[in-house]
Amino acid sequence: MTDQGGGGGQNNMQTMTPEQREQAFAMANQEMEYRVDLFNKLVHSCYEKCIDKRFKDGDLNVGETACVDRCSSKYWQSVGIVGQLLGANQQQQQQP
Amino acid sequence: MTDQGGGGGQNNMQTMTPEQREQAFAMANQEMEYRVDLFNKLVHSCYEKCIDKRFKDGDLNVGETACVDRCSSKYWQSVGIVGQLLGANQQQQQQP
Amino acid sequence: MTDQGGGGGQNNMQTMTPEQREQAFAMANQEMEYRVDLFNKLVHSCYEKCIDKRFKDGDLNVGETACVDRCSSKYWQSVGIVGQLLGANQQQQQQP
Amino acid sequence: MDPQLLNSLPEEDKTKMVAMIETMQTRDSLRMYNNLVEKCFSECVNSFRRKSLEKDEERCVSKCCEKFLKHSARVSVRFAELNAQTMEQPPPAA
Amino acid sequence: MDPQLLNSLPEEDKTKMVAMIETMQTRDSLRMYNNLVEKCFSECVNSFRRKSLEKDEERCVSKCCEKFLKHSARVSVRFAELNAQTMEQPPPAA
Amino acid sequence: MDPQLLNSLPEEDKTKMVAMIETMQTRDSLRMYNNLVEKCFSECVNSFRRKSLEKDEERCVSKCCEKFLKHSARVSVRFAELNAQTMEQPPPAA
Repeated sequence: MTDQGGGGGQNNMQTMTPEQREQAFAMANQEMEYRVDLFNKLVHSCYEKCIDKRFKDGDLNVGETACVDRCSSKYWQSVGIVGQLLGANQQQQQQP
Repeated sequence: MTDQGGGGGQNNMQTMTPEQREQAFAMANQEMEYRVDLFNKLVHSCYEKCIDKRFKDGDLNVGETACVDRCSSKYWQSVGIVGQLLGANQQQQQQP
Repeated sequence: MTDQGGGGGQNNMQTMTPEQREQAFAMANQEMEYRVDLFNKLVHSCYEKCIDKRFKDGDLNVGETACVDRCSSKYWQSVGIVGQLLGANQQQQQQP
Repeated sequence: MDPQLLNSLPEEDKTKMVAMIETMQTRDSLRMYNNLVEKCFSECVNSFRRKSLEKDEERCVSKCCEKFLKHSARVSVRFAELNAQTMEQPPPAA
Repeated sequence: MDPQLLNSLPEEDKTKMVAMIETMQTRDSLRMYNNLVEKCFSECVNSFRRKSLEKDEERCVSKCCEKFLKHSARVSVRFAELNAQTMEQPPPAA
Repeated sequence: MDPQLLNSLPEEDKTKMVAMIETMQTRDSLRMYNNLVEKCFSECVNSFRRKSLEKDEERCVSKCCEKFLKHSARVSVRFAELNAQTMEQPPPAA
């Protein structure tokens, strides 16, 4: 589930069959959707944790910006932890 | 809106026109999406109702498992009740 | 981001290339999805603000109907305000 | 989509557009069904001593569902009016 | 989809249907991953004095994740049973 | 998607990929627009004595919107940095 740069297959699109080409596009599409969804949930989560909802003005104060930076970093760490657990869980389920 | 096994048309895919074939795939796709969404909402709803969020450990205790089983059954019943009401509502709206 | 009736291009579908045609359908699809999503969020928001959740009966009382009407109008105004701010924000980001 | 606009399309495109609209409506109906179950279950079912719904829970789910549908129908009418009003006004400078 | 039904399709359609199911499963797995992070982060991480997770926050996220997966697996079994029960009964008049 | 990777694709695939990215961006922008209205309406509008927004409600919605956009822009920068850091490290054994 981690982010990977293109593997060998993605660079050799000229040598793929039409079905493999379709599948490569479908996978790229799914990866992009995953990243967009991840970003949106990160924005939402740190908005809820850090942003003062009284809206006295439209700027983030010093406390909010520090919180947002640290929240983003902690969220990213959480993505890694959950990713590892899901990977281990999948391996467990595939064992005969 | 209820779950149906395949009707006669789905078994006779060889006899369909290309447009009918496309439509059959689209309908199968929509039904699958509906079932996945239903399952995910069932998981979410019973998680909220039954699971202790203090996470002292990673297992479900006896109370939680009993709750989850009953919650799933009650949720399924609710799906049936809402389905019947929606079906009746649609018929009402289609009457001349 | 505002709702527009068809522009000149949409009426002249006979004169488009296949790629332009595909793009016109994709744009129409996205606009429809936007409007469906807007409507659903409007329904949800005004349900939360106006509807008594005790469900003593299945009808809306006089207070609820007045609230729903005004809520819908206020939500629509908010759509306009946010739309203008997003439009101004985009222009800002595109300035060299 | 504006019915006048839809009818002005060539036959092939009109068929494709109508199919697109129908697919979207079906998908929206199925999503609304699932959302409604989730919403009414959340409001109405709060104890899990037995695996069947109590009579008052069944009644609550039914009333919740009816109420939501009536609410949605009313908003639908207001939405159409607000849309029509916006069409008549010149759009704000974007 | 009913395995019997799937196998009764012509080879070309079966391939297409299997591809559709796999795409849907992958997309659902990726969504579940993102939902799980959001849910467990929300429950477990509430202070932002430093940019790294505290040990107890890491533990909480792990336990939250394990617990959700076990919960989801149990619901999965119940869901399959409830589905099978519904197949045996005549469907309510729609 | 990595720009280097995108440019290494044959022209036909590059066009298709760019179109896919643009479609996704447009859809994400439209969703963000709707989410932002829902979020700021929920925070700012709580009385329904009249059918037009009060001046303070209009101001609240504007400020809410501005604040969210600034927040989102900041997260965007942090997200890019975190992504870049992860690329440099060997990925954890999956």
